[in-house]
Amino acid sequence: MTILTPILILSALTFILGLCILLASKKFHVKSDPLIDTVILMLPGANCGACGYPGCAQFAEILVKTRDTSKICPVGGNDLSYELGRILGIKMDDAKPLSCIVLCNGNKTTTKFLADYKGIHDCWAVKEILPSVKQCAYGCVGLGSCVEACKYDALKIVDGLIKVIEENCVGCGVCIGKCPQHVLKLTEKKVKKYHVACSSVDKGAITRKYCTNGCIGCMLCVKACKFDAVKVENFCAIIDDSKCVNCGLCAKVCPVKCIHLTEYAMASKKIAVKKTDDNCGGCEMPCSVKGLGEDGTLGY
Amino acid sequence: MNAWKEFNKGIIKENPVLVALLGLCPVLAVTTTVINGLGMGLATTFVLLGSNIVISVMGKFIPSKVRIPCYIVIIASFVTIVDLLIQAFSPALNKSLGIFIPLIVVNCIILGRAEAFASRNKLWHSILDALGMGIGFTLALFLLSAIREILGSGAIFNIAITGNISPILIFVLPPGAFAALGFIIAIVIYFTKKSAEKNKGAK
Amino acid sequence: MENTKLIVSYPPYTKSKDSIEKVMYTVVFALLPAVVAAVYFFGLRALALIFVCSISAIGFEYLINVFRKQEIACFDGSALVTGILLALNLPSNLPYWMAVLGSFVAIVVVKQLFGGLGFNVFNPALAARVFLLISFPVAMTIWPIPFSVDMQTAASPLGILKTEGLKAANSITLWQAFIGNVGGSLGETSALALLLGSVILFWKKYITWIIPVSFVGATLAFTGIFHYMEPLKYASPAFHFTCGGLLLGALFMATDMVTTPVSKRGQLIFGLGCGLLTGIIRLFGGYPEGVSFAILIMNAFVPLLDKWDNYSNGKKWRLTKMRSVIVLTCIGFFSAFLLYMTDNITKEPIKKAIERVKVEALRQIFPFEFSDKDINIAFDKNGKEFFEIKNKDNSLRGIAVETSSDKGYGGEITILVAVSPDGKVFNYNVLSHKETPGLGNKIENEAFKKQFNGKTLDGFNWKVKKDDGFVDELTAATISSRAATDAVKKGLEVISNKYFVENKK
Amino acid sequence: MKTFKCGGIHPDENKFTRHLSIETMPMPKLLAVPLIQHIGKPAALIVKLGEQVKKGQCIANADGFISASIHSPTSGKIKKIENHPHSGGKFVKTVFIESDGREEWAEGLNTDEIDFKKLSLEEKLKRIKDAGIVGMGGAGFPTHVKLSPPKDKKIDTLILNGAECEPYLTADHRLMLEKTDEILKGLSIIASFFPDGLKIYIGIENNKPDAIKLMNEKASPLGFEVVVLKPLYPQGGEKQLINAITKRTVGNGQLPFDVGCMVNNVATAYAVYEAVCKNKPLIERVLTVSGMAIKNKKNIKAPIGTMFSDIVDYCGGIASRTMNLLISGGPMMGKAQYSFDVPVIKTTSGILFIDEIKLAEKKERPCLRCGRCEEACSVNLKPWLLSNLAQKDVERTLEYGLNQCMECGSCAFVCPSKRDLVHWIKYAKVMNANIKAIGATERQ
Repeated sequence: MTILTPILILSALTFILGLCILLASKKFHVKSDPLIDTVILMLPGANCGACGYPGCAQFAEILVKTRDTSKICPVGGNDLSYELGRILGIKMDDAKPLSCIVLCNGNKTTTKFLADYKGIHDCWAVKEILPSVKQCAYGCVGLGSCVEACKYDALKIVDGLIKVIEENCVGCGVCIGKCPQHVLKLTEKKVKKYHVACSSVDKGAITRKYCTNGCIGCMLCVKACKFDAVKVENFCAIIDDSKCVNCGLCAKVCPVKCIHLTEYAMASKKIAVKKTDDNCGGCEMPCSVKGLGEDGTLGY
Repeated sequence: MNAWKEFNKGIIKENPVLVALLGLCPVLAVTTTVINGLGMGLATTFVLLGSNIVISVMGKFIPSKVRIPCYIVIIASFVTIVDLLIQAFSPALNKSLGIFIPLIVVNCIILGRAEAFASRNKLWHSILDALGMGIGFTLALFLLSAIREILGSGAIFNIAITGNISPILIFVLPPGAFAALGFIIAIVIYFTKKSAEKNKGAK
Repeated sequence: MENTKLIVSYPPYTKSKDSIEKVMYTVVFALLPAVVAAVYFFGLRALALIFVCSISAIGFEYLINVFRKQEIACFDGSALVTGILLALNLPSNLPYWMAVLGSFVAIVVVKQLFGGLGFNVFNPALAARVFLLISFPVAMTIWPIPFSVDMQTAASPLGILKTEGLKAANSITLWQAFIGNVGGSLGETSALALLLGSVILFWKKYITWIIPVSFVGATLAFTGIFHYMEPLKYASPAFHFTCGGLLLGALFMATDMVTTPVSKRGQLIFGLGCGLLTGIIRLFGGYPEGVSFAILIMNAFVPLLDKWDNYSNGKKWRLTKMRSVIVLTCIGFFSAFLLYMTDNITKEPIKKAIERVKVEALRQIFPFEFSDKDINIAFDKNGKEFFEIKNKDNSLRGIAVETSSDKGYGGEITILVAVSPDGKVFNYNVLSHKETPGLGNKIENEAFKKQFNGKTLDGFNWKVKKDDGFVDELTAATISSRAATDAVKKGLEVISNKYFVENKK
Repeated sequence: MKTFKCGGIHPDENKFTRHLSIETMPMPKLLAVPLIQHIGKPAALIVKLGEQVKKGQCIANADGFISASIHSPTSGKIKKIENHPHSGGKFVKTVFIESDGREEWAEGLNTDEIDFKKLSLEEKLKRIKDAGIVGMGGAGFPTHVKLSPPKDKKIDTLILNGAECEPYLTADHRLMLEKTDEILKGLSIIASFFPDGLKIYIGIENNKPDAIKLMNEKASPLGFEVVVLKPLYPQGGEKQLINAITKRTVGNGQLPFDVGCMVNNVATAYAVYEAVCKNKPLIERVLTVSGMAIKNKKNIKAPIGTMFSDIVDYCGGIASRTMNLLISGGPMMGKAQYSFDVPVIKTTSGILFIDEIKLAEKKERPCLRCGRCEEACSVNLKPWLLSNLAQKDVERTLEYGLNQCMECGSCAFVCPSKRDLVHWIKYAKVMNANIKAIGATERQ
């Protein structure tokens, strides 16, 4: 009979405790919308603020409450929006993933260094004693204040100049504010993308003195572009993303090779482009030949 | 076959002690000699296996509100079984392990695996996971106790090997345990990071 | 002009000639007297040990620099200082492999793992010594005697103090200990060499004077207090000053810049803390030498001390502002000292006074006269005190005993009961009571006391009338009366057990 | 000998040029006059390209309350106006004037001396403002703003700063020896702006005994008291000088007139004299050319806008080929330059040519927490803590008195690990200013 007592005790104990749990779970029930938690779990959680909200939690809350299809998490990009849409039962707009570009190409070969700088390796610190480490006072100083700020290690210093690693860059824009020279810019992530790698506002003659491929404001690219996507403001060319179709003509005509092409195959396939009848010569084959998608997007 | 992956992850990639840092109190306290370490490891593996089997079988019936008490009761019963077995068959081990056998009940690995894995996966995977985790745990215990015994008391399996060189006593004492465990974990992290970088680079 | 390559950095451009190398090699220079003393007392083995420690320290630092791909900084002197300090902490007959292991722990584990020079929390040499002390308790606590050829060993003065007590430790004359002619680790023994070496460091301001002074001061004060309290049990502060690692710790270990607070106020607290802990460990702790543990414990507090001082919004604090704390501690110290002295002086007279009171009480309760000589104090099995009054022919005229009862209204009542040799109560006298004045204190009146006269233990029912006993209780003070009766009864019982039972046997 | 209460360091003085008298430099061909040579907003240009200007003619007016007007140092043609390197380290709009050699003064300027007592206060202040006088000690704060403190602040002490504690520099020392009367007149002009019953001191460091003797003879009859100061860097700082002479401490965020004091540099007093008595604008200044790497060291009076390259030619050229440090100002608070075509401006107190061998492999070593920088700091800060916080959590540096730091460089001087303490503190100031600016824009 000695087996009976432990069984009795154990089952009595578990019975009573079970009752207590039941009571407790009824009394302390917390109403919380499980949907918000699931959305938070899906978001990248970097709290980078690229979506305009201080953190992923607030973004999730507002997204669930307002079910506003225009809310986009650039870091997550299209596939995250697609997932969110499926859960919230709405069709999210296309998230235009962004990525960062450097408006300067002044590395060791193309520009001369001003002086032998011996101090703190930080762009802001240099600006206190020198216009810049390089002779061009407007270009990238190249000491990596932005590299430290980037959480996705998408920026790297390559012989004195910042280089963007397209795969890692999620377009959160934290690095933009960290650059004293404001040479970093967020643009749409495209398969092919052209940008002017210079931000020197000096006259051409002066720019050529300290940088071999700085923009000298010769306006050739403005004339060459058929979609008037390029314009020159105080001696420096600027490409307007919305109009540019990446035909690459401006890059061909630029005498100082200052317009750079960044290729990124992984970008989303849908690229909007206006059909043009004549062959602009930018990409290798005329538009009419290439299989244009029904919504007028290039097929590659 | 991802079954092999289930088994394998417990040993190195997600070793409960060296990577997930679970169940550290028995690891630190018991590993003064290799025999203790192995004894503890096997006892825990047995309990882990048993509880994983029962929980994965009954996974559906246990209502989520009372799942933790149920798991604890199941685990506790297995622990008492192990305790009785050890008392019966190797009293010496029982004396040296002492309080740490009943303490297996609150060992985080068992409840962790039960909660995170067994209650959600099929029986076969739970068994593999339990075995993997158990062996990983025993491996860690063996490693730590080997170091502590060789350095601390100059012996292995209680047979003296270092002759007249006086052993480094600190490894038998708690500070030595913490230091040794710390070093092992550091080395594991160093290699996992390196291999991660290698295949990330390769990709 | 263009060919000159101008270097641009932020002002200032002239810098003082001070550098890490200069600081560290000056410390090494300051350690030389101690090294010479060690070699003088312990022979060439000491020099070999110092050499082994230094070389392995520098070697390990070099390996770490190579492994971490840093630029080689192992010759900046900090590794050398750690090596020498570690060696000075070891007994001269320590096996070489243990010394190398100690250097490994000091440089690799305690210093480099925490981030290298400037980031380590614990003093590397000291932490390594504690590691060795715990790992090899035997090898680290037998100290060869100076000038002994065949490495005869004996315990250090502090070791003797801890194990055999003060008498054995006093055999070492203070002057011998001061010079260094006494067992101990290489650097600990000769206090003179250490003081000599530290003069250059104070002069060049490489160490602050606050930590050594407050450290040694606190230790001496702490041990001094206990020495005054029981000179037999605790060694004198001078002994503590010359023996053991106090000076080596205070002058070279506790003043290591990296592991001590930066601000003056932090340093003062650090020093006092170290001193206190050393005192506590030396007098009451398990290990004979407390300096190493004290400094390591205080090292752990350094970030806190810094944070506390920084938090005062960077206001530079001068010693005067700490006046309030210093004044308070001084007052505490002196009042304690004063109290102690007065207690010391008045201890004897108080004892005599108590005796006199007791004798007075005895006179009151015994009907017959007797002189002081007749009183004889006897003790029973469990140490209870009995006052026996003897006749000329040494026969017993009366016995008195002090008993108490805690059933009193206000608390405990202690009385002195006088009984005749044949067990009859003469009288009793209340020594102390807390009964309510005017009611309970009537138990001291003759009228109430007379009732007990002539009563014996077994002849009467020792209770108050209310509980049908023979004692008629005081009105409205029944509890006090009961307590008094109970006390007298207890006295009778004790006396009867001692005297009458033995007689009956 | 008096000195300030806590901190201070003893750099070796290297005052090689203390015995050389001031030489006036010939007018160079091309002058580059930057539009910002003072604290405050840059001056607004009022001349056009190619215009003919006369010597002393105002080419840029003060723009706003805290600003100073700029004058042409010579007569000639405006050759070009463009961004040009500036000794402060930034590109600044600079007016290039090609001198025609006639040195023809604009009318009404450079009159012979008149008695300043006859002029009214407004007249004197207007002349100082029009002459573009700024503090010549190194800060460059417009003097006319300084001479009109807020009404509620009562000034009871005026101090003439002749301390010149920076190593190498001897310009003030020579000025005190050679222009003593003019300086004292300038000082009494400044004193006339404040109610009488004003205590006036002249603080001179003990390493200039001849200046002290001369000043004593000339100043005591006028009622000015000469105070001998202990040669301790940074004795010349405003807060330190006030503390040394009047034992008052200028607290956190306070200005000298909060404690009733006014400090002016010796050169400023001389410039005030020339502006008020001779109606001469500030178009030239005395500066020391020194350092091991220059052929012959000199004290020269050079026109504002002279290029360093012209001064190098005038002083005999570079002595050593391995010269790697060109400093505008003193070695403690001056700024290293990266090119020789940088102009002299109103606040350039010296040009140093140094051949520092060890500077090439200067590397920052870990902080030993030795606490020497804390002892050296004369405003009770903790430089080691500020520089650590600047790297980790910039905003918390404000709590530990970041804005009290005047970057005198004492901490970086004494640091055995040669850490860039002052640079990190300046970095912290800049980042905090950014954070505040971003905060402000967000609030709008």
